[in-house]
Order: sequence, then structure tokens, then C-alpha cells
Amino acid sequence: MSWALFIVLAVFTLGGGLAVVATRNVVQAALALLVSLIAVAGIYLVLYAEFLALVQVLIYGGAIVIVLIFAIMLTRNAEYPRTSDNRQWPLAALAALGLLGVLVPAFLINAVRGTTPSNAAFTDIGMSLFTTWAVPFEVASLVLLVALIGAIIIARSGPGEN
Amino acid sequence: MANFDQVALLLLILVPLAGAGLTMFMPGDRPKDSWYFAMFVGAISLVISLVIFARYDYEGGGFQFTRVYEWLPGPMDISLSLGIDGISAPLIVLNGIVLMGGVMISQNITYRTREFFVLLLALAAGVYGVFVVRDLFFLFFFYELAVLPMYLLIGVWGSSTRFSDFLRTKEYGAMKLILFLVAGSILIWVGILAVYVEASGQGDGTFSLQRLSDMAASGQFDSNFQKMVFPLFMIGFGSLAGLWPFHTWSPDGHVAAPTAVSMLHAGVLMKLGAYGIIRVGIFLLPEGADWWMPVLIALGTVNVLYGAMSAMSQQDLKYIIGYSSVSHMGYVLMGIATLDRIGMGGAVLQMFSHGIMTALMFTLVGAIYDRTHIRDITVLNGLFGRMGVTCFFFAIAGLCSLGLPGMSGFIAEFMVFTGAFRTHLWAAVLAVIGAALTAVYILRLLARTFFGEPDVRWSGLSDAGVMEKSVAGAFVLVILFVGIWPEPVLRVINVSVPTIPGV
Amino acid sequence: MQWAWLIPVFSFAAAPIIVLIGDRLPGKGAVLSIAAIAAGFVFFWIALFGWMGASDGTEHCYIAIGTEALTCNYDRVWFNAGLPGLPGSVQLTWGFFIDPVTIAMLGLVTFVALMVQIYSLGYMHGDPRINWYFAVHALFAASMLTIILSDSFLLLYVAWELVGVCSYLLIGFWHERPAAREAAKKAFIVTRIGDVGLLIGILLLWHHVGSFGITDAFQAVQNGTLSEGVTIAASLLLFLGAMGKSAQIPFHVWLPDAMEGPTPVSALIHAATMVVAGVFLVARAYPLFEAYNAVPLLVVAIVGLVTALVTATIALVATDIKRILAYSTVSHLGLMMLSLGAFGYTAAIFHLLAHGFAKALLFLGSGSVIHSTEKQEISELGGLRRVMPITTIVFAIGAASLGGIPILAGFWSKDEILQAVSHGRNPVFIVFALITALLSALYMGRALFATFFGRLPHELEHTHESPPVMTVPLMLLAILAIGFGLISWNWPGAFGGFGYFVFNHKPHGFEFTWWIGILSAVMAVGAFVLTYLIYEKGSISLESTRRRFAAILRVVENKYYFDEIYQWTIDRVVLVVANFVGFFDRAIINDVGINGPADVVRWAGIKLRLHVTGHLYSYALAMVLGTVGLGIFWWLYTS
Amino acid sequence: MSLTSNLDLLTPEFALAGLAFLVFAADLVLPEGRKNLLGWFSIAGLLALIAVSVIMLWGVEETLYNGLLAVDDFSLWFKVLFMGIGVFIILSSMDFVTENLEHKGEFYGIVLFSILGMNIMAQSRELLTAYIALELLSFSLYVLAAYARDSAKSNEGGLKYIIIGAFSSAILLYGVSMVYAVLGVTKFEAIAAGLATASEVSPSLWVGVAFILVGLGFKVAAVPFHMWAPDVYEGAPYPITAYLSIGSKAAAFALVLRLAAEGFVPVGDRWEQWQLILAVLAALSMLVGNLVALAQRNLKRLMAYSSIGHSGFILAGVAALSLDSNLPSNGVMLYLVGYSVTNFVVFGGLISFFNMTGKEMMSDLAGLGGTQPFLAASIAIGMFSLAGLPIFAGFAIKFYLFTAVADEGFLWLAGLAVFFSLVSLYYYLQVIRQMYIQPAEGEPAFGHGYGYEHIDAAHDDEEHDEDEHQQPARRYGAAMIETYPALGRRPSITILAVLGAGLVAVFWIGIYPSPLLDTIDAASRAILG
Amino acid sequence: MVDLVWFQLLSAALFVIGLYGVLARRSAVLILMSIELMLNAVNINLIAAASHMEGTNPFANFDGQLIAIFIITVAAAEVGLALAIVLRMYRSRSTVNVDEINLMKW
Repeated sequence: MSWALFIVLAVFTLGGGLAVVATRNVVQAALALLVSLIAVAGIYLVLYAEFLALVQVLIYGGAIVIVLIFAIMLTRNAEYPRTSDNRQWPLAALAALGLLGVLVPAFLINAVRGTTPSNAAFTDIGMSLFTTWAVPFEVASLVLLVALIGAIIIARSGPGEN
Repeated sequence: MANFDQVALLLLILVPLAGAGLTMFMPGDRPKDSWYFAMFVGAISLVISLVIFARYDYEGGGFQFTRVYEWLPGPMDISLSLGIDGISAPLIVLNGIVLMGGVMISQNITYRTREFFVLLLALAAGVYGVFVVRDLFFLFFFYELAVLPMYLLIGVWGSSTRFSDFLRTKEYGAMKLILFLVAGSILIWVGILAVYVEASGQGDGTFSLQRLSDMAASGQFDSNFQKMVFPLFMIGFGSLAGLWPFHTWSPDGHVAAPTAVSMLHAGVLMKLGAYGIIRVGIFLLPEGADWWMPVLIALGTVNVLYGAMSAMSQQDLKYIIGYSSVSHMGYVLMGIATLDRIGMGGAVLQMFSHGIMTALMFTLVGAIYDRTHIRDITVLNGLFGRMGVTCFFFAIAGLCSLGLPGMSGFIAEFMVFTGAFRTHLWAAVLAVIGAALTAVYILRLLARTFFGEPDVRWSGLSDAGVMEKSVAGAFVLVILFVGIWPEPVLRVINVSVPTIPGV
Repeated sequence: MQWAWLIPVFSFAAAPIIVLIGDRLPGKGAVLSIAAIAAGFVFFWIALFGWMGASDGTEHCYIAIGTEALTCNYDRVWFNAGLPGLPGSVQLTWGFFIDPVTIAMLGLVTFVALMVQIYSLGYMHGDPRINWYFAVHALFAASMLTIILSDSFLLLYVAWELVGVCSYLLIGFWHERPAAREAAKKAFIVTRIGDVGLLIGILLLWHHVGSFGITDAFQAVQNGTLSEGVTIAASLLLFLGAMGKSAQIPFHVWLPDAMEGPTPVSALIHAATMVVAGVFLVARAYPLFEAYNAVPLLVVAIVGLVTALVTATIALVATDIKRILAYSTVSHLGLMMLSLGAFGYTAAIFHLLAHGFAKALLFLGSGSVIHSTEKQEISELGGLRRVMPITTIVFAIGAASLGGIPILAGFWSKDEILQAVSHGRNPVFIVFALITALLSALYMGRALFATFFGRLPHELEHTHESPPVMTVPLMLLAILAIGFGLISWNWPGAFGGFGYFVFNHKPHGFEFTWWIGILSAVMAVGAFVLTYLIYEKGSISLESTRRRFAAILRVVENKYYFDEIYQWTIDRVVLVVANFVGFFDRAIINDVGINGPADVVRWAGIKLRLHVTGHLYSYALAMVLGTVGLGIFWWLYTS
Repeated sequence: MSLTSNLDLLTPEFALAGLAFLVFAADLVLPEGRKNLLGWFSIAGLLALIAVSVIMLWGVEETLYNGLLAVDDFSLWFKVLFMGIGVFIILSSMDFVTENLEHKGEFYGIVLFSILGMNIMAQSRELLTAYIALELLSFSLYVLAAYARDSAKSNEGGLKYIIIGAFSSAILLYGVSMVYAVLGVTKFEAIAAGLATASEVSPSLWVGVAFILVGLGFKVAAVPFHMWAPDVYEGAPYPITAYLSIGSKAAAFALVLRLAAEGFVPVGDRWEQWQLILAVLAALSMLVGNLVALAQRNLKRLMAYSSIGHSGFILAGVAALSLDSNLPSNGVMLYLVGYSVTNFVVFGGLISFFNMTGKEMMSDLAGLGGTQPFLAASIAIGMFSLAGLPIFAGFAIKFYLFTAVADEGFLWLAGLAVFFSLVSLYYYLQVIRQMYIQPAEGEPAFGHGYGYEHIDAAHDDEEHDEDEHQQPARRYGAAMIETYPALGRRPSITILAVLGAGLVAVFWIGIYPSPLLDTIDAASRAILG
Repeated sequence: MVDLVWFQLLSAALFVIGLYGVLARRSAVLILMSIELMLNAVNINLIAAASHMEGTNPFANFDGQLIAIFIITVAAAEVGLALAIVLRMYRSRSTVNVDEINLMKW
């Protein structure tokens, strides 16, 4: 059962990912990304990380992809919606395969033996987030703040622009 | 005076350094003030150096005026450890004399005078530093400090020259000089690191020359290690000493440099290299030194002959003297390479003698160039009629250079020959032949430049100025004094030469 | 006698004083210089009598090993090379010793120098740099005396070089003249080549003897410390120095050119004193030369003979009066060397002295001519006896003496040499020596008659005799040129003759071999008669002879092309090598060896910077490659 | 013990965040044109915080939040350094901001946030905390790099920076995930324990460690992760270029030091194997940075490559870290201080020059030695110091660091470093040459013209001499003042403060770094024990 | 049950795909999307590891999940800021193609 689910989700994840990097249409790429991200949320569910799945759907599906699509709309130009790979894509493919060639054996040799996946309580996560991980949490909020201010400063139209 | 002894060497470094610092605050629009002040500083440092030399107890020998200031204790063990022995004592006097002379004849520096003297004094401080410290770190520190101002001194106040078939800009000369010297110093640096690591491997990481040389003396440094590291010092310090084939910075640097800088450069700076070979190379790596000495003496011999041959083919006064420096530093290197009591003493005396002599030559070339704006000996002719005193002094310098008895050069070269004769007969023979070659180019220079029909172009020329005359006169006196009665200098040198390992 | 060191010191002290404040001294310093050498001359007598009064037992005096002569030795420490007391250190001394050769030379040098300096007062009168002239003269005299007195090879070398410099400065005294400038340079450099040998020889001796002392070296030879090879090598090296200084072939080329200097200088330095230093050196080191079967002496003899003969022929055809004298000097130096080489030690020293007086006289005489006429080509001169009687007489005395006219000094000394050669060497040597003697008389006669006899050129009719300050020294020298030979005789009384004074190993009396004496006397007289006929009477014309020997004549007139060979060597070998080294230094070492790596580094920088393409994706690619690499290596390097 | 019982130890961080908020708030009420006050306010705040931190935290050695954060001498030392850097950066940017940027108020606030990020980086002992702090710094820098909105170069630099930055974060995080997957921990100490005992373990652990290093390598601009640096440096506003090369690098090395010292060095044998890889990275960085810098004409770009080269030197120190000796870590920290103050001197001069002329090419500097002697002298001293010449900080720090490297058995690396110091001297000297020797536009060079071609002119030497000696030569670079009147004025007080303080520090470190080294040694002991 | 290693392989594949996208795509927006893929790969890895973590009680070590939460947060911020810069870029240069953005090079 979980195998089947895993395979389906994996196919969607990777397929979406491949579509993102292969399609010549930017909007399609964004949609493919959405597919992939949702599938990843599914993977989280398989791993009993319901909270993360929720976060994934909300933030990625609900926020990031939307922002990306906005960006695509805002940056349309003559070649829109078609886009293509740059000149070094064969090298890129080789490099990527090379990395895969490192990663796959690294994972396979002496593979980590995990226990059976199990659930984590929301409350535990919450407790931990606000006790042990309080500092990263605070800092993350500052990161968001900086990003926000920065985005405004940079993207806002200047006096001479419309 | 006991109090003076305590701080004498520190003062020696600090006086020019502080002088440099204070000169920075001299009024920029009154260049003479900076000059006066620099002369004042130079005079003080000269007096201090002379007093130290006079107070050096040549019967006791060893290191005197020692003082240790903690700098960085702990595993690195660096301290500002001061002290002079008979090898460095004459050299600080040399620096004092040449510095004073260089400052005195720099009255014609009207362009950015203040900065000029700041750099000149800083250079002198570096040179003093090298001669008086007994710590590898500080030796290297001051060594680089002495090299550092050269770039600007040549680059800003130097001159470019177009020769018939090539151009030597001051930028080129300055850049080559500093890159070359720093290139040499990186070898030294690596060598120093290697020595430290070796000492540290013995559980006694230190930069103290005293302790390191004690370790070396007790045979704690592996012999193969010594053989591997010694060439670093030999070539590194050697390039500052003009060791062939790492000498080409020297003539080009001289051609580009202003007079005072040439004086200090050839007079003192090149000696740092030779001094370094002795103080660092031989003291710390006696076995390595012993093993490499045949190479060094061969190169030194090449220096002598090659420098002389090159000088013969030159037309520019400064090139000739530059190559003659290369040739004469060859004697120093040979003397060191003999590892012979007399040869080594000769090398040290030759450092002193050549320093004075070459400074004298550059003073006079500067005087000539200032007046004629020409240094080409095929064009200069018959200056004697107009610049008699200059010519007279130049003749003395030239004769000293070709090893005429009665001049300091003879004593030194003679001692080198004797030393080499005992250890490397062939080298001694070649060196004597080199001395004869010196006569060829020196006489050619004298004949072309000073003798011959007086030229109408020189009708309006004046002789060297009071400053130049007095500086040159003082140099000549030193040359003659040492040439006729070398004992006061030699007895100081003699007492320390036997302390050099392997001698 | 222990005050003999003052002999040079007077002059040494005078030199710097004249340089510094000569302008304000009487005679612009000339008086001081003359006073100094005069004092030296006085002290010479003191030394002479001191030595005569000394004996083996006197303090500092002993019978020297090697020379077997009474020698008095005094020295002081000069400087220490190396720490005293440690092995391998050397203590160098200022020291002098007085032995017969020293005394003989002292007499020659002080006297001739005194004469020449007095003469110079007249000759150099009015020269703007007269103080400089006398300063160098003083320095020269001092250095020359030091050579003579020196008890160590080192001090000898020191003084040796100093006289060389003085010679250089005085030859180039009129440095505005390019010829003088070049001659000075040539003189210095050529002698310097010999000095290389000298210095190496000295060092070689020191290395094996352990001391620079001359007598120490003799001792080492005696007791066998010096091996045969070393002794011979050292002797030959010393002889090399002597050849340079004494202008032996092939180093003779500088001496004729040195005549560019003022004539008194030629008289003093290039005739009477400095050039004989080489002969003196060989004489001084004679025990070395004659040790181990005297191999070096054969070399000395051959070189001397060749020099004597070759330069005599040149003297015969030279046209400049000073050059005739110069070549004659070289020829006579050759004879002295020949004599030394033929074991004629005493004869050589004797001839050295006799020749010194005579040649100084001749030069000063010619100087008198030049001073008055300002000409020195013999073809432009002639008949001067009518206007310059004193000069004519003294010149004639000098010429006759040197030409070997009997009872004059030169006759006796030359005779001594010929005799020594006939005893000591193969008959070939005596044949050529006799030819040289004949030639000597011929060119002397030629110089004499061509200059002072014959027709007085019109423009010289108003020439006057030189002032007394010049003629008086001439006359004094002339007296010696006439009578000096008599000291060789076996006089009754304390002085048994020169052979009892200056000798090698054992004193010997005056000897005279009749056939040599008569033969040389006949040749000399015949030669003078012949030249008289040619130049005064004009009854013999040389034209046909000239034509017949045109080819040989050309070679001889061109001085056997020695100068050309030297010039060729300098131009084609030395300068080419020097220029090559200069070029090599700039083009190979600097431009390739030094600039090359620098350019390579800079070029590498320029090329390497292209890797930052400006494209984002290539930056990312580099990162990925780095990541892959790092991952692989990290993995592999972890065990 | 509660997790937060000693929360007061974080007072400086909270106060710093508060300061930033205050700045943002004050920005809203301050009129345009008085925004400089924010800068002064930030400086005052930072200085106060330095004092507070030193007083409060000196000698304290505690951990917070289950070991996520450390409050020890190491973090204190770096905190002081970072806040000091902040002071300098704000001082040197005030003129620039006033003249060249919009949104002047936020600038200071973001700088303060970035300093907060750096402070936390120095304190964190856990990968995620470190990562988040790093991101706080990075985000601030992304914003600051792109701050000059109207400059195409600034935009481009910002874009390249953020994309490559995000890319490298992804790699770093992947590494974190792999390490976590194998060891189950993210705290440095625990990682060390895990690494030390791991046997028959999935090699993804090693690859993960390598990935983490890639992320950090990006941050310090080590070759081959350096290529963003020149572009970003060139594009960024001038003070931010300085900040990138000083602050960002120092912070990254603070993290690297702690990670290596607490996470890797105790591993023992394995660390000794890894040292070699780091050494190679260091060597590559020196090579590429210094060689490519030779060919640069743009000053910012030159400084970028130079900073890559210096990263190589520092990385050499990191590679030499060991438990036996504090020397390498001392060396790294000393180098960071020396490098920072030196760079402040250089950048202070360059920024001031830019403010006056708006030029940033090397050739534009011609004549500066005459027009602005103090600026030129400062830049020259800075350049000499960077090249490692004595009396200046550069010599002492290089000597110390290279000695430490050599002492740990990397003599070859030290030799290489020394060699590349020589190479670097060449391009630093090029700058000095421009300022002092090269003739400025429209004027002949001093000292030229007495060559052989002037033989014929020898007869009118007298007049020549008159000219030269009587009339002082026209001031060197005078023509530049006519083009840029600002060059004739004195540099502003803020720049003078930066240069003055910087020069004092440069000389102090160069001549007597011993007291500084005492504090550094304490910091080293905190991480290496 | 699906072994941990499969999740890891999945994440590796996704990571490499994203990486390829960064290297090969021209549009800055697409590059950002690819980076998101890479971050997701990280998260898969973290969460899979967290839920398979050995421990006395199941899911004792959920640090992985927490890390993932932070990553998602930062990713969001990153996209926001990056897109702002992209927009600014687009406004001034009318392109978001990275191969046209090479004003600065060498």
C-alpha cells in the first residue's frame, strides 16, 4: 500500500520537477512546480508528517507558486511565454548526472537503517519550536522582516517610474 | 653611559623611525625644514652608531648592548631581542655614515621633500633594525621594512632613461626592484618558517636567533633539513646581495633611483643580504651552509667576473656602478663562502668598504648628473676641467674599487683572496683576475668621463656643491683611513668572525 | 738605521699636504716635495753608513738565508686578519729591511728622484696643476722607496700598485690630450695584467709559507717546505708581475706610449726607477728563482733576451726621440733580465744602476730639447749642439755611456752582463746579447747625432739653452754616468768593489774577459762612428739599405704589430665578450629570465580571469563541479 | 534548569534587534536630509552595545537553549569585532548614503540586522541556528547589494548574489539533511562525537559534510565557489562592497572556525585527512584570487579578487586547525582583525574618492597623491598592509598565520601563501603607482625627460634648473581638481574618523599585537578547549 | 514498508533535477523555481530521516521536521526577495534571462 502510494507520489514529484526544468513554457513550468510540490506534501503524509504536509500546501502551493506566477506575469516580454535553456545545458546535464552519480552510491552504500516511520504530535512540535528552537524561530522572523523591507525597497517604483 | 648602553640599540632604531614620523608633520611648503630636520635625525643616529661602535668591547667580543623586550611570548616566542656583535657593529656605522651622507646631498629634492625624507628615514630604520636584532621575526620585519620604501622612493623621485635600443622607466625599475626583493624575501620567509617548524618539532618553537643557533650548534637540526633549507636563505638573502643570476634588479634600480636612494641602496641595503646569509643562513644551518658553500663561491665568482664584464659593456654611469656593485658584492659572497676566518672577515670588511665606496660613487654621479643631466660616458668628456674636485674624489673611489692598496677596498679584497686561496684556489685566481677587469672598466669610465678635451658644453658647469664635497670628502677619509689602518675596524670584526659556525 | 723607514715617509707625508694646501705653499708645493725627497736622500746615507757599521750581531741584523747578505729587519704590526692567536689567522706587518740591494736601489731612487724633481721645477714651470704634479711625484717616490725597503711581499705589492697608480696619474697628467689619456689607461691595465700574476704568486707563497715575509719564503725554500712545483709556479707568477712592470715582451707595449707624460716623469718613472722594479723584484726573490735547478731563470733569460733584441730593433727605426729612448729602456731592461736569467745577479743590479743614471740623464736631456724646441721627432730636429751646448754634452755622455763607450759607466755594466751571459748560458745567448749591444750603440748614436748634429733647422735657430735649474741636475747625473762604472773595480781598502757589496751567495771581485770587452768596445765605437757619418757628415746614405730591407723595415717600423694584435684582441675578443655579457644580461637574464616569469604570471592572470564569464549559470556550474569534486574527495579521503 | 534561565546573556542580541527596530521607527518620523542622525544613532548604539557586551559577558562561558547557542569568549570576541565592523561600516557609508541612495533610513536598520545575524552566527553551535543566522546576514546583504536601485550593475549584482546564494543554501541544506539523516543530530559537538565513532557508516555522511563546506565556501568566496564575488562587489554600493569583503567574510569564518573547531577537529584522524582537502581549497583560492586580480582595472573588482586571495590565506589557517595548538585559530582570528582594519583603511579612502569623483577605475586614481595626500597615503598604507609588508598589520598577521600553518605541517601551503603574497604585491603596487607615480591627466610626469634624448638640450640646462628650483612645480594632480572640484576639499569627518582609527589599528596590530592576541587566545580556548 | 533509502533516492533525484534547472534555464524566474525544487528535496530528506530516526520512543527525534519548517519559511522569504530583485531588473533591463545579464564579467 505505502509502496504504491510512494511510487505514485514519487512519479508526480519527479515528473513535475522534470517538467519545471524541461518545459519551454513558463506558465506550464509554474503549474508543474505546483504539481510537484503537492506531491511532496503527499510524501510528507506517507512519512506521517501531517503538519509539514499542511505547511507545504499552504506556503508552497498557496504562497510561493502564486508569487512566482505573479512574477511571470509581471516580467512578460517579447519571448514570453516561450523560454529555452541556455547554451551550457549539456554541461549542466553532465554536471547534474555527475552529482547524481555521487549521491546515489552515497545513499546506497551502507544505507541508513531507519525504524518504522511513526507520528509526531503537533504539541511536541509546537513545544519544541518555542522552547529549544526559540532563537532560530525569532531569527527566522527577522529574516522575513528583512526580506519584506528589502522587497519593498527594491521593487517599489521610484519617483521617476510608473 | 651604562644607561645609554641599555637603550642604545633601541634608540638606534627608534631615532630614525621617530624622525620619519615627525618629519611627516613638517610644513609641506618649506622643503628646507624637512631637510634640516632629516639631517638632524641623521646626525643623531650617526653619533649613536659611532658611540656604540666605539664602546663595543672588542676584547670581550660576543653580543653586547643586549636587551630583550617581550613581544609575543608563548608558543611563537618572539621577542624584540637586541644586540650587536663584531659583524654588525661596523655595519651600523656604515649605515649611519651613508644615511647622513644621503640626507646631506638630498638638498636638491624639491619635489615632495617631506615625504622623501619620511621614506628615507624609515628605510634607514629598517636597516638599523636588521643589524641589531637577534630575533628571526624582527630581522625579517626590519628587512622588509627596509625594502618597502624603495618602491616609492624610486617610483616618485627617480628618473626614466631612454637608451639607444631600450627604455628603462622608473616605474619598471622600482617595480622590478621591489618585486625582486620581496621575491627573495618570500624564500627567506619560507626558510624562517621551516626553521621554526624544525625547532618546534624539537619541542622548542622559537624565533630567537640565540636559541636557534644554540640548537643548531648542538646539532639538533637534521643535516638533510639543513641542506634543504639553506638554499632558501642563500638565494633569498642572496638576491638582495646581488647574487648572480638574481642581480638584475640592482643595476636597473640604480639607474632609476635618485642619488640618495642609490647610495643607501647600494651602500647599505645590498649588505643586508650578505649579512642575512651570515646571521641567519650560516648561524642557523651550519651543516647546510657547509654543504652549499661550493655553490655559493661559484656564484660569487660568477658575480665578480660577470659583473665586471657587464660593466665593461655599459655606457651609462649608473649602470657601470650598478654592475660594479654586483661585481663587488661577489667578493662579499665569496668571502662568506670561504667559511674561512680571514675570508669571512674580508667579506664583512668588504661590506663596509664597498658601502662607503659605492655611496661615494653615487654621490659623485649624482653631482654630475644634476649638473649635466647626462650619464652617458660616450657623451660626457673632459669634465675634469670643470669639476676637478668631483673628478678627484671619483678617481679615489674608482681606485678603491679596483683594489688599490691604501684604500679600504684592497684590504677587504685581499682578505677575501687569502681566504679563498686557502679553501678554493681556483676561485681565488678568478677573483684576482676579476679585480684586474675592474681596472678596465673603472679606467675606461674615468678616461671617458673626466679626461679628454674639455667640452664647450661644460663651460658653464660648476663643481660639486659644498654638501656634496663634504660628504664625498668624508667618505674618502673613511676609505683611506680603513685602507691605511684597518685595525680599528678589523679587530671588532675579527673577534666575532670565529663565532660563526664552520669558520 | 732603524730610522730608515722615514725615507719614504717624508714623501708620503708630503703628498696629501700638497694636494690639500699645495696652492698656498712655496712653489705650489714643489719645494715641499723636493725637501721630502732630499731628506730621503740624506737618510739614505744614514742608512748606508748604519748598515756598513752593522754586523751579524747587531740587533735586528742577521745574515739572511738565501741571499747570504747582512740584512737588518724592522717591523711593526699593521693589522690582524683573523683573531690573533687562533690558527689560520695572519698578522700583517709594516716592515722594512736593509740589505745591499736595498741600499743600492735607495741610492738610485732618492738621487734620481731628487734630480728629476729639481729639474721639474724648470720643466713644469707655469703649469697650472703643478701642485698636483709634485704631489704625485712625492707619492711615487714614497711608494717606490717602499717597494725597495719592504720586507714582505704584501707590502711590496701594496707599494707596487701605488707606483702603478702614480705612473698612471703622471702619464695622464696632460689628460686633455686623448693620447695621454689612452696611454695612461693602457699603462695601468697592461701592468695590472702582470699584477694578477704577482698577487696570485704572493698568495701562493703565503699559502705554503704561512707568512708574507720575504725571508720567510727563502727559509721555506731552504728547508724544503716549499715544494718544487710551488716554488717554480710562484717564481713564474712573480716574474709575470715583473714582466708587466718592467715592460718585457709581450707587456712592453705600454712603455713607449707612456712617453705621453711629461718628460721628467719619463725619466724618473719610465726609465730609472719604476720600470726597474720588475728587475728588482726578480733580484729580490732570487733565492726562489734559483731554487730547484733554477728553471724559472731560464724563462727569465729567454724573455729578457727576446725583449732586448726585439725592442732594440724598434728603437733603431723609431723617429720620436722619446720613443727611441723608451724602446732603448725596454731593451736594457731586457738585458737586465737576461743577466738575472744568466745568474748575473750582480751584473744586473749594476747595470740597473748605471742604466738608471744614464737613462735619466738622456731623458732629461731630451726633455731639455723638447722644453726648448717643443719638438720631439728627430727628423724635425738637428744641429742643436750649436744652440744647446750643455744639453748636447750631457746627452752625448749619456748616449755614449749607454752605448757602451769604454770607461763610461755603461761600458762596464754591459760588459759585466755579457760576461755573465757567456758564462751562465748557452752560446746562442751571448751572440744575441752582443747583437743587442751593437744595436744599442747604433740607436744611441742615431739619437745623438740626428738630434744634436747635422743641419740646424731654420725655425730652431732661436732656441735657447735650458735654465740652470734644469741643466745642473743634468750635469750631476752626467758625472755619475761617466764615473759610476768605476765602483765595479777592485779598489784597495774597505770597499772591494761592487761585487763585494751586491752579490748572490758569495762576494766576488771584478772580472774582465778581454775578448768580450774588446769586442764590445769596438762595436760601440764603430757604431758611433757609423752614425756620425750618416747623420753629421751625411757621407753614407741609408736609402739603398732601406730599399733592400723594405719588408723587414715595415714590420719593425710597425713595432712588430704588437699594438695591432692587442687592439685586435681588445676589439674582437674582450669587447665582444663584454658586449655579449651585457647583451646576455639584458636580453636573456633580464628580459627572458626575469621579465619572462613575471609576464607569464600576468598572462596567466589575464587568461584566468576569463573564467568569470559574467553568466550566472556558469557560476552555478562551477559551484556544482566544485561540489561534485569536493564530495568525491571528501568521501575518498575519509577512511 | 529551565531552557531560558540565563536568557539575560542574550541581552546584547535583543538590544541590537531593538536598536534596529528603533532605527526603522525613527526613520518614519525623521525628515529627509536628517537621516544621518540615524547613522550616528546606530553608531552610538553599537558602541554602547560593545561596552555592554564586554562588561557583561567577559569570561562567561555558558550555553543556552540546549546547546544551540554558546555565550563564551569566542562569541564575545567576534561580537565585538562585528559590532566594531558595524561602526566602521556605518561611518564610512554615511556620506555615500546621503549622496547616492534612496531609502536612507532603512539602510542603517538593515545593516544592524545583518550585524545581529553575524553575532548569532558566531554564537551558534548547531547547524540550523547557524543557517538561519547566516540567512539573516545574507538577506540583509542581498538587499544592501541591490540597494542602488537605479544602477543596472547594482541590480545585476543583487540578482546574481541572491540566486547563487539561494543555490548555495540549497546545497548546504542538503548537506545538513544528509548529516542529519546519518547521525540524527545537528549540534556541532554531537556531530563531532558521531563522526569520531562512526564506522561502517553511510558515505552520505561524508558527502553531506562536503556539501556543508560548499555552502560555507560560497560564503567566504573560496575557489571554486567564488565567482559571484567580483560581480557582486562591483555592483554593490561602495560601502557594501567593503562590508562584503570585511563583515560577511569575517562572519563566515567565525562560523567556519566554530564548526571546524567543535565539529570536525576533535574527530582526530579523519580531520587530519580532511585538512588536506581544505588546504587544496585554500591553495586554489590564493592562486585564482591573486592571479586574476593582476588583470583587474576596476578597483572594486580588484578588491574582490584580492579578498578571494585573502580567503585562501585564512582558509589555510582553518585547514591547519588542530587540538594541539591554538596557533592556527589564533592566526585566523588575528588575520580577520588585521584584514578588516586594513580593508577599512583602503575602502575608507576609496569610498571618499568615489564620493568626490564618482570614479571607481584604477586609472582614475592618478594624481591622488597630490590632490588628497592623506587619502592616498591611507590607501597606500592599506595596500602595503594587504600585501603583507611590515610595520603594518598585514605583516604581523600574515607572519603569525603562516607560522601557525607551517607549524601544523603545512609548510608547502605556507610557502604557497607567501608566494602569492608576492604576486598580490604587484597589483597592490599598481594602485599605489597610479596614485603617486602615474601622471594625472594633462600633466607630465615628474622625473621624466632627463633621458638620453635630451643630450642636445644640455646647454639650456641652466634655465631648466632655474625653473625647477625656483618655481615649485605645479601640484601633482592639479588638473584633476579642476575636473573634480570636490577633490580639492578635505575628506569628510566620518571618513577621517574611519581612516584615523583604521590607521591607528593597522599600525598597532603591525607593531604590537600582543595584547590583542591575549584576547584572541582566550577566544581560541573557548572553542578548542 | 518503504525503506528510508528510497526516500533519500527520491530526494536525490529531485535535488539533481532542480540543480539541472538552475544550471540550464535562462529565465531567472525558472531558476528560482528550480531552487525551490532543490529545497523540497532537502525537506524530503529531512523529514524522511526524522520519521525513520532510531530512538527509544517513536518519532523522538523530530528535529528534522522543525528544520524543514524553517527551510520552508526561509524559502518563501527568499522567493519574495529574489522576485523583487528580478522585477527591478526587468524594469531596468527588460529581461530576466540570465544569459543577457552579464554587464559585469572577468
